[in-house]
Amino acid sequence: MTSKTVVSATINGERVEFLCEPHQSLLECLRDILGLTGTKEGCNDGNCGACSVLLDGRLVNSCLVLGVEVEGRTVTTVEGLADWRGLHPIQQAFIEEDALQCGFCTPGILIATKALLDREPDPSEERIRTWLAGNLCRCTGYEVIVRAVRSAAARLAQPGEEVAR
Amino acid sequence: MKPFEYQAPTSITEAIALLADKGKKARPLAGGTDLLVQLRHGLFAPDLLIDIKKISEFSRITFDPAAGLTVGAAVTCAQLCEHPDARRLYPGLIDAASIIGGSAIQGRATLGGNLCNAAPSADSVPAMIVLNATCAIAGPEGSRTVPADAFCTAPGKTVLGRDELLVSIHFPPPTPNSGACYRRFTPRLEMDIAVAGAGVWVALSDDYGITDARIALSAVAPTPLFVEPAGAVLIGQAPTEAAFAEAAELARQAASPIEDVRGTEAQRRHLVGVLVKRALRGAVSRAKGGESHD
Amino acid sequence: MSAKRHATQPFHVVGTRPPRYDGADKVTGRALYGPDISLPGLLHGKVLRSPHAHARILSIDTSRAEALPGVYGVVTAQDLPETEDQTARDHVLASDKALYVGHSIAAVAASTLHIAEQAAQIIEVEYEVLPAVVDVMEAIKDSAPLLHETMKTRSLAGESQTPSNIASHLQHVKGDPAKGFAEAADDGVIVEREFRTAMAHQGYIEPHAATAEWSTDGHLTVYTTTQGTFSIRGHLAELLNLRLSQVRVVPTEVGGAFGGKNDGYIDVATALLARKTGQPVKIVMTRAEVFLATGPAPGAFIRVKMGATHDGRITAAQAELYYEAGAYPGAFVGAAANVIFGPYDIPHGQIDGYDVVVNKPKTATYRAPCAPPVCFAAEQVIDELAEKIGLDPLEFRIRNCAKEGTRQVNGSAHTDIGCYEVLKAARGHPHYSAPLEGPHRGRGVAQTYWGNWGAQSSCTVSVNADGTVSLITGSVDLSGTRTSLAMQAAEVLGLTLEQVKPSVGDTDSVGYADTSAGSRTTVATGIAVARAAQDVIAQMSARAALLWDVPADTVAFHQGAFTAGQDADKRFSFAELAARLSETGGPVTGVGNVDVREWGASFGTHIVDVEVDPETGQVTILRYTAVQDVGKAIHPGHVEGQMVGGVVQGIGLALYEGYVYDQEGQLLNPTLLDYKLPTALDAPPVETVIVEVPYPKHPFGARGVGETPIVPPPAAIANAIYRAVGVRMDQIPMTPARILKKMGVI
Amino acid sequence: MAVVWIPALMRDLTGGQEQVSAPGKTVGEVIVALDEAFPGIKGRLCVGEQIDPALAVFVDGKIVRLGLLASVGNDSEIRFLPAIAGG
Repeated sequence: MTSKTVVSATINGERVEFLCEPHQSLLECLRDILGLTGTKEGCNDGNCGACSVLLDGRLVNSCLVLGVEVEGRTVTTVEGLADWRGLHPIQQAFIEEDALQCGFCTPGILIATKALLDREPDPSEERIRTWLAGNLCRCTGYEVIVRAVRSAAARLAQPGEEVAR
Repeated sequence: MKPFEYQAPTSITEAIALLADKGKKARPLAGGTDLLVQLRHGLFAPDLLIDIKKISEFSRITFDPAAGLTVGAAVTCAQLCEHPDARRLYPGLIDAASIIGGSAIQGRATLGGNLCNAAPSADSVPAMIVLNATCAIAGPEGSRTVPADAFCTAPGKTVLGRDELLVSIHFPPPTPNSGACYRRFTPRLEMDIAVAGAGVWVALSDDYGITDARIALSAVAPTPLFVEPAGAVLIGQAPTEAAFAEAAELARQAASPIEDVRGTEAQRRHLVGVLVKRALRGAVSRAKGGESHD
Repeated sequence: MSAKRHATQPFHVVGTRPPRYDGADKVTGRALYGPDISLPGLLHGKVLRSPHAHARILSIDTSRAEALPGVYGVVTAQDLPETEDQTARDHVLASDKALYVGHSIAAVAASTLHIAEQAAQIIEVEYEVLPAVVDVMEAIKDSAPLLHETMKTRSLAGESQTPSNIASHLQHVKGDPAKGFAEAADDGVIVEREFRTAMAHQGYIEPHAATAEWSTDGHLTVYTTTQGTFSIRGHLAELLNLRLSQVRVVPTEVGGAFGGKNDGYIDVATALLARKTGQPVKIVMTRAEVFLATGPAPGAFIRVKMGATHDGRITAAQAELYYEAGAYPGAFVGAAANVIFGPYDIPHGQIDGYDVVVNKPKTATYRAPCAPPVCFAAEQVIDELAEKIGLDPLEFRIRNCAKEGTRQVNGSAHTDIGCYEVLKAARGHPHYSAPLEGPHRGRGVAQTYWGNWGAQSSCTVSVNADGTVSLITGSVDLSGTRTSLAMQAAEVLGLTLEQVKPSVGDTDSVGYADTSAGSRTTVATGIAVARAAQDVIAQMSARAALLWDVPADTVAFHQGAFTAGQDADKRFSFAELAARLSETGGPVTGVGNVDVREWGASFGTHIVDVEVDPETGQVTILRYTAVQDVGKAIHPGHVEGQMVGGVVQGIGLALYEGYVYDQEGQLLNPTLLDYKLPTALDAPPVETVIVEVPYPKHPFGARGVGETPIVPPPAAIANAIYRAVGVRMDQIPMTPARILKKMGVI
Repeated sequence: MAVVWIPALMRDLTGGQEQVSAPGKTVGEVIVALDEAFPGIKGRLCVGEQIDPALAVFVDGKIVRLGLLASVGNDSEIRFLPAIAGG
């Protein structure tokens, strides 16, 4: 067994330090070490998107990132979306449009949606479908998800909402 | 997966030294989108992973109208696809770089990794080949360059020595009236792996005759395949469907596809013809000043 | 309550679209799924699986694994008590033979998953590799290697003389098929074709996961992601030789199931490891394990022959169905036989169905089990008949559609069905008359139905002092049934949905419920909910009578209020009376227990427009419309969700998905890269049309809706492809390579 | 008397008859009566003294759980179909 490494990073706005082995993925570290089980494992090889997180604001599959790689970096998971103001507008939109059934892919899709809307406030349906192609959903058939992303974009366009969301 | 150590050097010499340490089996880590999966499947069992992302030469994109575009081996597809000069002047490269995995993979996968993984189906390699890219390699005895079409030697094998690193990939500045395009076929529209792919670069005279052309293929040979004669036959011809068909036929003949779960031999050979023609149409329209990256 | 009356009278909750109860927890990451369970001192388990499709297990040496630091225990079939059901025992841990690649051989518990993985790799198993058979039509040959040396073919004709891979043969005959075909032969057309479909996976994104813990007095608790806590409890009790009361199964949120989480795959091994190590153990499957070692839907070989007269009457229909059960018998061939000609009035018919074992994982239910293959086959033959006769495909189906009392080939009679209504709605839909221009484009239709399972459910409704109620059932919520059940309770009790708090209990805390499957939960458990709510009203009416000092039967309950005669001051709102319970005899708890034995049916008609790229064989879906009789939509949003989700899964079966095995029985595509689920970019928008022909045996007229929509897409798309490029596809998935081959391009 | 639909693979015992009538107040009595008229029927439908678990018994369109003990009306219709649940 290799020796463990201390990793310090900013996760959902908080500075945290954790101890992990070099071969442990960021996904394992989030779920098993930090107890952030909102991020899901669906395939562990980058083909389902359930483990999507933001790494320095960039969408990545946390199963394809090593825990040790996030030293000094910032990570955002589904647990980091809601804040003192309550649910994030993207979360509100997904509930209102009923854009989920089993909900297992939902955390990854919410994070992927944030990554998209942070860069492109008003994406077309084609763009949304292309962007979310890496996030498999088996229940909904995607249509309500696309609708929810558009509705989230509209909410975020409201004055005040775009701030720090 | 066998446990391993992790190092993130900040200089090339440091990285080479770690790589050269005969005591340890080491592998460089860039985006990790192929490597980590291969480690989990036990394809390799290194003692050490060398993260090259903290080395500046590996992580930057530079463009100079006179010198061209240099893409560090650890630059992600997302970074490259967002680079304004790359989008404007190298749309053929963006065609390929923008379809390597979905949006989350794009945030990690690198051009260098796509090249060093040396998969026959690597989308970006035919684009590099037709754009006359050269690969800058660093090793204990200093550095050397290798043309992209000579980099991959077999499935998963490259010209890199065990203590050498791919530092960056260089693309010459685009010449006037030239254009490139990459087209692939996948059963799904995204998140899929090429059944076959074709990269094309053409240069046109002022009266739109083809003065030069290069064609390369993916997923139809043990390595990404440069088909020199398919490009050569176009030189001096007008960019007509008849000329495209001639080039496509030569490309079909050059292909030596395998049959596997992703495609049949006949399907792949057939697709080579279809995709070369489609890529030619795209490249010619770009050479005529058509759209940059679609 | 007559559904007809209800369906027309206004409801105050049923038919609305409230937000789902589980929404907030699911969008914040708080919802706990199988893999999210953790307990103090938790060990991680890993299963060693057979690398061979068919092999005798000569010896298993676990000593090296047990010696590895961090390993707490290893189990094999040796650790299981003898049980009557040897099949179930061998399925969870193989004893003498491994019957498919991925068959469980042993399991390890260790302090970390990585150690458990290393330990599993150093368990030494000696195999005698045997010839494997993976193709259903190879397996039925006398020369085929036998999976179960003593298994004979069972049927109502008696048992076969010699052992065979055909586990059972069923046959339905109605009328005189020969006569029917003769009629078509002299004045009509006969079409006979053969079809093949691939084994396919439910594709839920959450892998199977189970966590087991034993109390010192021998009680077992298992937290697991399952559709049926009570069936898993029975499975554990039988294989571990425990009393049912010794086993508590706690359902987690379920990250997709679609029929694939009715059976237990790792629960028993997890419990064995936990008992052996004396610590809680969790096993989570990898994606490869999910593909290799759970219960995909069977592939099939199907031969269909149908005849019709020139005036458009189907005179006879005949089918042979060969389903690959996988390693052990049990494909739902009976369901396939019910569905194949179910939507039609067939005067003369014969169906022969065969359940065939092959060296692949034991198949299980997948959303309308075994129905998509037969629909793919029969609906293409029907389409071809219509074309040869020169009738519009929907018109032909309408002329022959099943009606009230139509006797199916299996002898049973349709009652209270909406077959004609959905066909009529489809024919009248703008999509069907919309022009479809452009080359290589075509429109296809398909018709099907699925019978809702009924079975057993129970529900308890407890009244709180503030007038809210708690509703608890043992029916696992897969896609929103907490909400649809609470809506039914609120409707009966005259409450708002906010006043009803639904939850799903574990097997110690609620009455028995059959597994959440067969589109039964909203309907069958819904009936239990309505009964429990009626029980609450009866008990509270008695309390009102007590307080008013009037006979109980003079108390009426209407629109949320209890009254007695015209006396204005004899009136309690539900909340007012709830506040008086403690002074009138204490708690009121309503109970509903049902065993629903009559099955409603939900018919569906799908219309699809496709474009085929003649150079690549790629199919693009231009427009998709799904019409379905849902009886009464309790929550129309959830109904549409089931319809769209089902259609997209059906599109996956049609175009992308299928297991690919080599001759040795190795699965070539056990990843989500090569087993291709449709992505957001591949899935088209789907228009849904809800038809409501009330089902009289449900208090609000509801029918189960989840399964029907997955059935027609392969057939509808195949019919559309034919009209687009003139080739009849006889295999699913209809991959680009297969389409190009049919077109003669490659 | 109850009307019994004879499964196709058992019509060899009933001389090809698709429906036959038999007396009885329970499914069990009806089967015994059938077995007297058409020897062998009980053996095909039952395993020991139980209905074959692979079969579902329908009386007047309703699945009966009591098996042989399930009561049968004067003009009931009895059918034997493969047992099926759902996905």
